[in-house]
Amino acid sequence: MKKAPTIITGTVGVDAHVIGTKVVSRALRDAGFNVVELGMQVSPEEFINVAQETNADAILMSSLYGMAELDLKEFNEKRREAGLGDMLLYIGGNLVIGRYDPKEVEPRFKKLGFDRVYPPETDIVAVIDSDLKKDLKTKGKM
Amino acid sequence: MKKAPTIITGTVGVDAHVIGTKVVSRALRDAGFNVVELGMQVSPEEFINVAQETNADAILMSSLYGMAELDLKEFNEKRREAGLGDMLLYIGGNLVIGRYDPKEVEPRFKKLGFDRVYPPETDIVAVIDSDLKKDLKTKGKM
Amino acid sequence: MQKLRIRNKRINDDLLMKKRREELDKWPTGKEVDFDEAVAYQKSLPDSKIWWKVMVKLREEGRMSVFPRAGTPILENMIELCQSLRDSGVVLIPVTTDSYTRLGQYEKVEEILKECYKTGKPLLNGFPIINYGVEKTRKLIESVDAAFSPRAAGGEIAIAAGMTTAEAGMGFLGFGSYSKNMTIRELVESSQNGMRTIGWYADRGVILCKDLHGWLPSAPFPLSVNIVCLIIEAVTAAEQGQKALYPLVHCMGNIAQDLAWIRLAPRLIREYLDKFGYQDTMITGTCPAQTPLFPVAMDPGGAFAYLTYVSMVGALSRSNAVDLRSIDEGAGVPTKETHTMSYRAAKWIFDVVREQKIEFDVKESEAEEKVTEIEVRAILDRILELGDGDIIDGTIKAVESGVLDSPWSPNVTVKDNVLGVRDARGACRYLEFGNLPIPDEIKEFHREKIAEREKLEGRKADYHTAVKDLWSLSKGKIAGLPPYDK
Amino acid sequence: MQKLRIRNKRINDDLLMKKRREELDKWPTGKEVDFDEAVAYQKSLPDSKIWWKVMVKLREEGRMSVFPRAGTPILENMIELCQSLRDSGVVLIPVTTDSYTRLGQYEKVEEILKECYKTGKPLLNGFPIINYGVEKTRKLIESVDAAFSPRAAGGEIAIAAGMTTAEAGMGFLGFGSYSKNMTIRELVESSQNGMRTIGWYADRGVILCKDLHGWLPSAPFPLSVNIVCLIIEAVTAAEQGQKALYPLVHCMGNIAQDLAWIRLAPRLIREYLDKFGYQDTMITGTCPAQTPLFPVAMDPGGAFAYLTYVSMVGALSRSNAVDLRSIDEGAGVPTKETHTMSYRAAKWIFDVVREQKIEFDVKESEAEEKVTEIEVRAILDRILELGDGDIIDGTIKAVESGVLDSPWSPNVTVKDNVLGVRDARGACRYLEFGNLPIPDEIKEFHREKIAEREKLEGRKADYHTAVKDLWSLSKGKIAGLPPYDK
Ligand code: B12
Ligand code: B12
Repeated sequence: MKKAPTIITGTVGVDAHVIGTKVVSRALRDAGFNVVELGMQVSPEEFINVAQETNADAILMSSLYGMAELDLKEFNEKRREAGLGDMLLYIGGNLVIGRYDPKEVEPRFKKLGFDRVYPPETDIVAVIDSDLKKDLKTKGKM
Repeated sequence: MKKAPTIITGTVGVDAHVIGTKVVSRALRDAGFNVVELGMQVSPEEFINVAQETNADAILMSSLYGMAELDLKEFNEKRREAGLGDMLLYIGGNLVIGRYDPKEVEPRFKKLGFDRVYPPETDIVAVIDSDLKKDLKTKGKM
Repeated sequence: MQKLRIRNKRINDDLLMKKRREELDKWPTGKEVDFDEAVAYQKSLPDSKIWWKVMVKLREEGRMSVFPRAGTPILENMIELCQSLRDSGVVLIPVTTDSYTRLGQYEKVEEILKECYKTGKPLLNGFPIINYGVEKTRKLIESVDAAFSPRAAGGEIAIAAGMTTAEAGMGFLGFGSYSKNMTIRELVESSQNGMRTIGWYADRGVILCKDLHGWLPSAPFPLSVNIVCLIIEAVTAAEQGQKALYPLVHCMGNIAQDLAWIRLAPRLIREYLDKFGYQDTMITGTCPAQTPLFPVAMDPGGAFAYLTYVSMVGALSRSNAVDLRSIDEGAGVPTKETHTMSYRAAKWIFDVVREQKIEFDVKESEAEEKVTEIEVRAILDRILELGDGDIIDGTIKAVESGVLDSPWSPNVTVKDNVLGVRDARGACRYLEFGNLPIPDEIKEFHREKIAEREKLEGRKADYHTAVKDLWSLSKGKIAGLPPYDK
Repeated sequence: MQKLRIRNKRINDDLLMKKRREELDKWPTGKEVDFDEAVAYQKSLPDSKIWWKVMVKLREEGRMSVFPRAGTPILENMIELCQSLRDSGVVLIPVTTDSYTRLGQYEKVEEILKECYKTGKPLLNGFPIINYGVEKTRKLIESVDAAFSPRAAGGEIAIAAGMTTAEAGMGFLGFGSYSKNMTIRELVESSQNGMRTIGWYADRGVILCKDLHGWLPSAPFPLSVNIVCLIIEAVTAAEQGQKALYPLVHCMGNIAQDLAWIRLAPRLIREYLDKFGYQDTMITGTCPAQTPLFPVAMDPGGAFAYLTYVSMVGALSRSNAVDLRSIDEGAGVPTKETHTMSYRAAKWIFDVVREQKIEFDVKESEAEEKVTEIEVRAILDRILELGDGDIIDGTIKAVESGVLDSPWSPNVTVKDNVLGVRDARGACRYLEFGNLPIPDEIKEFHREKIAEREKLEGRKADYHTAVKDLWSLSKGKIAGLPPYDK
């Protein structure tokens, strides 16, 4: 068996919501992943630096406070510059301000570099079992 | 001073709602009108017959149960035939089935011969003081 | 006074069968009813479709269901509507019939129904059971796992189709709220002749359940008259063979009164059922009902608050059903979406509050219960006195003399000499007693309570107060305080 | 044990004035603040804009107001929003600031604000008070006849603009819910240095009011830790000159507990204010708050039920304010329309229920009050012991040793060794006590209650139970019964 994949978690920007990313982190650990839990208010740069240091296979980023797009403006460029173009990128939470239609918002975040974009109150255990394992396998990381 | 105008009230068709037309009738009486109160479930024919008999100046018709248009299909023709083309005609209540935009419904009832069409829960005292007295004066009935 | 009894011309069996057929022959679909097959079909139904069993199960398990009102003319839409009700937790599903069906105008219905299918629009204000007939109505019932109740019309087609409630007894609703010229004598006639049908089914092991409405208060009006009528409905229904029934208790928005009445109504109904010898007729629960005018169309917030208020009263009183309307009640016949949104709100309250099994006392509630009980007994005693022990004779005389009376009736044969208003805390009081035999000290109590409000408002209570009170709950203003900052 | 006291380095007046100016100089709008003019402006405000007076008036007249959360970046929209709140009966209006403002990133805010005006879109999640400055913010406040409260950031610009609440004391909210690395020592430092400002205004006759949050429970978790922190916040705020305050009481959805806590919190706060010598600090009311997760975006019915539930608890407990969120809370920052619809629902409940002046008892509520009181006193006693009578020293040591602890904290310096779950009736119990000094017999009580639920569910309570319980109220399922028909 391969080494367990390494996943980074945290809420981006100055978002102080932490409960969701705590639940996500624990669910990942319970599922056997190697989790680097950065907690709340993680700058895009910190995500990139830690990903390089830990040779991470994926980031499961959270954003609840509605300002993720503002926080992530230059993120994709920087992570490509950092040679992390192949790393899996997920984001979930309340991604914009106000009630929104996830279908409209998804392409905007895909443009920002995310492989998958999740609506509010997504069941993380289901995501791990379906999407995450599949995607990691496709990339040969699992 | 002229004789008090005569007004007919009642709910049309097989509509059993009576409270509204009772309140309307009493308000008209309190305002000094001569009221012929037909109560609930008054057929279009009965309205016309009583209007002829009493030489009425107006009908304030109610319909709550949503099927007024079905009840009133031939009403306008018949009242013209009966020589009541000049009589003032108002209707109020919940005029169609379901939540509706009164602005859309008004022209449909105007076509059916009504001079004025009122949305649900209209304040009858205000209507008497403004519309009714004005319209009756215009017609020289007051 | 003679022994308590119910005058009843029990119709003989041959005549009963003939009358049933006659009724069914009024429209071609009646032919679809085969009496024995109907019994067999009823007996094949799962417990989850049998109204009285569903109610008893809810009570035993400490659960609740909304009992809404819903009907739309196109069958496919009706199925969808009922399924969505079920999905939002409703297991007691009504089939509200349209107004033309209620008056037997089947030809007209047929015409409009065609128009409905042609235009795809719901031109009738309900689901016309008779015109659909047994087979099509069964399709509705078989597609949703819940118990069904025809509302106001449906006759034996509804029963044969698998609905599991049916009316018997003297229905004050039809007399007091739906008819213009029917006399109380005619009500007795009509209800005694046709209604053995329920007994016929019961004899064959099919128990159809019934909700008691009593004489609708129609406005903020003390519930004593209504409860008297609940009792009359109960014993006359039991006499005709009804084995399962439950009262709707009209909630007027004053918590102390609402809770008092929810306790009092089933207690007194039980007592009188027993007194009249119907120990085997069961009361399957209590169903608080959302009664006064609903918040206006433009105020969905108020409408939600109103329906959750009644849900809360239902949950606190540990009722097993709550008669609720949707947030669109003030606007018109609701859509599927407003129905389900509304009852999900109710279900939230049920699940959160009911399961806490809260034990609590509301101080004034006991006093309110006592007052209403004295009133109910006073009216009932007078009725039995007038009837010399016969509750039906007594009721006839009582209505004719205004000993039994209710305001805002469309029925021109009713006295309508009574009126109610709210007091300073929103409780319903008699403003005009008419000929109701309320004891003097209780009358004094009502007057004192009204005086408190008069003092607060600085004006005498009169007819205009009563009219204003039609909307007081709907506007979220049960009386009391002047507006903020005034 | 030494005499009860609060260690405080009271800052001298020159330094205070210097620090205030320094704070204001962080952004150009700070220049708009003239301290004396600010005092004069505050003194010119009508009573209806003065938070503490509005609350006291509500209490005296037996009324209630929603205290919502609302903020949108474009001034004109914010005015419209606040006006519509006022129209739906809200007289306590918040100005929720955006997250960047809270962290002092004014330059960034300025940029985004321009973008907001260019696109017409609300790109910030609140109203940036600092960037708007005194004059523009006054425009907001002068256009709506209500009292205003800056949420979390606004500093003296908010005060100069005519808002009438302000923070002082050790804010556990900032420490426990908003910060990642701040130590409890740093919290003490920061809250003791700057906060004499409130006292400075009080000395000049301007009383700014404050809501106490305590350490947010964040999840179904017994309220004892929170109430301890309410007390700490109250006495430290009073020490800094706060003359008017009131507790938010976090309602978890169990009626017996919610009512118990609503009684207990202000009672104990008063007791400790008095004990520490702050008899002249008034408690202006009690504000039950809607705390656990909100019903999901797709369930407006549940959201309405949740908010009317809390409104009902507020009305039954005769509170004068209720901290409510809109039905869109689970979805995102609400629109004007959802705000007003939501608070009209609350107002309906307030007006209908509050004015009934219901007197009632909930049986288990007394027991819950006693349990929580014992817990609060046990923790507080230990704190004062650790601090040798000094509540600040004690608090520092208590947090560092987990004697004061709360779950789900973002703050890495917090122990986070405690956890709560609901019992079979939805009441909150300690699953993990960590180092909280809860007496043994009370621990046993919690374990027994949890055991009842474990029996009902057939599984041991653990971390996963606690996670599930994050959503239990939101889903209208506080525990208890398995789904219908299962
Ligand atoms: C009480 C009531 C009943 C009682 C009526 C008792 C009685 N005999 O009067 C009972 C229980 C019998 C009943 C039965 C039914 N009802 Co009903 N009922 C109501 C209810 C709750 C209140 C109506 C009322 O009395 N309002 C009070 C009076 C004072 O107000 P008003 O009539 O609107 O009149 C005022 C103004 O509109 C105005 N006004 C009235 N007429 C006129 C005329 C003019 C010219 C002017 C200027 C002003 C004016 O002045 C009045 C005073 O301000 C409403 C819902 C609601 N609004 O809360 C449903 C409602 C009217 N009923 C409805 C329906 C469908 C029915 C039923 C078919 C079935 C059912 N759902 O139960 C049956 C119909 C029976 C029949 N054949 O008609 C629907 C109508 C739906 C629609 N139009 O889309 C409503 C809206 C409920 C709903 N959402 O489903 N109902
Ligand atoms: C608790 C809470 C707070 C607490 C946070 C405490 C803390 N430190 O964590 C406090 C009070 C501090 C707070 C503050 C604020 N909040 Co807040 N808060 C909430 C609340 C009530 C619950 C959030 C929560 O904890 N959910 C529980 C967790 C378990 O769920 P979750 O985070 O959604 O995560 C789950 C899933 O989404 C998924 N998931 C999460 N991340 C990811 C990532 C991936 C890749 C995947 C696959 C899945 C996944 O898995 C988790 C488990 O199932 C929500 C409203 C609501 N939902 O009820 C508002 C809410 C998130 N807050 C909001 C806002 C605006 C704020 C404030 C700006 C101001 C305010 N309104 O009070 C500040 C922001 C401060 C800041 N700088 O960030 C808004 C966001 C609005 C928007 N996006 O339009 C919300 C929606 C409320 C609202 N309607 O206004 N808040």
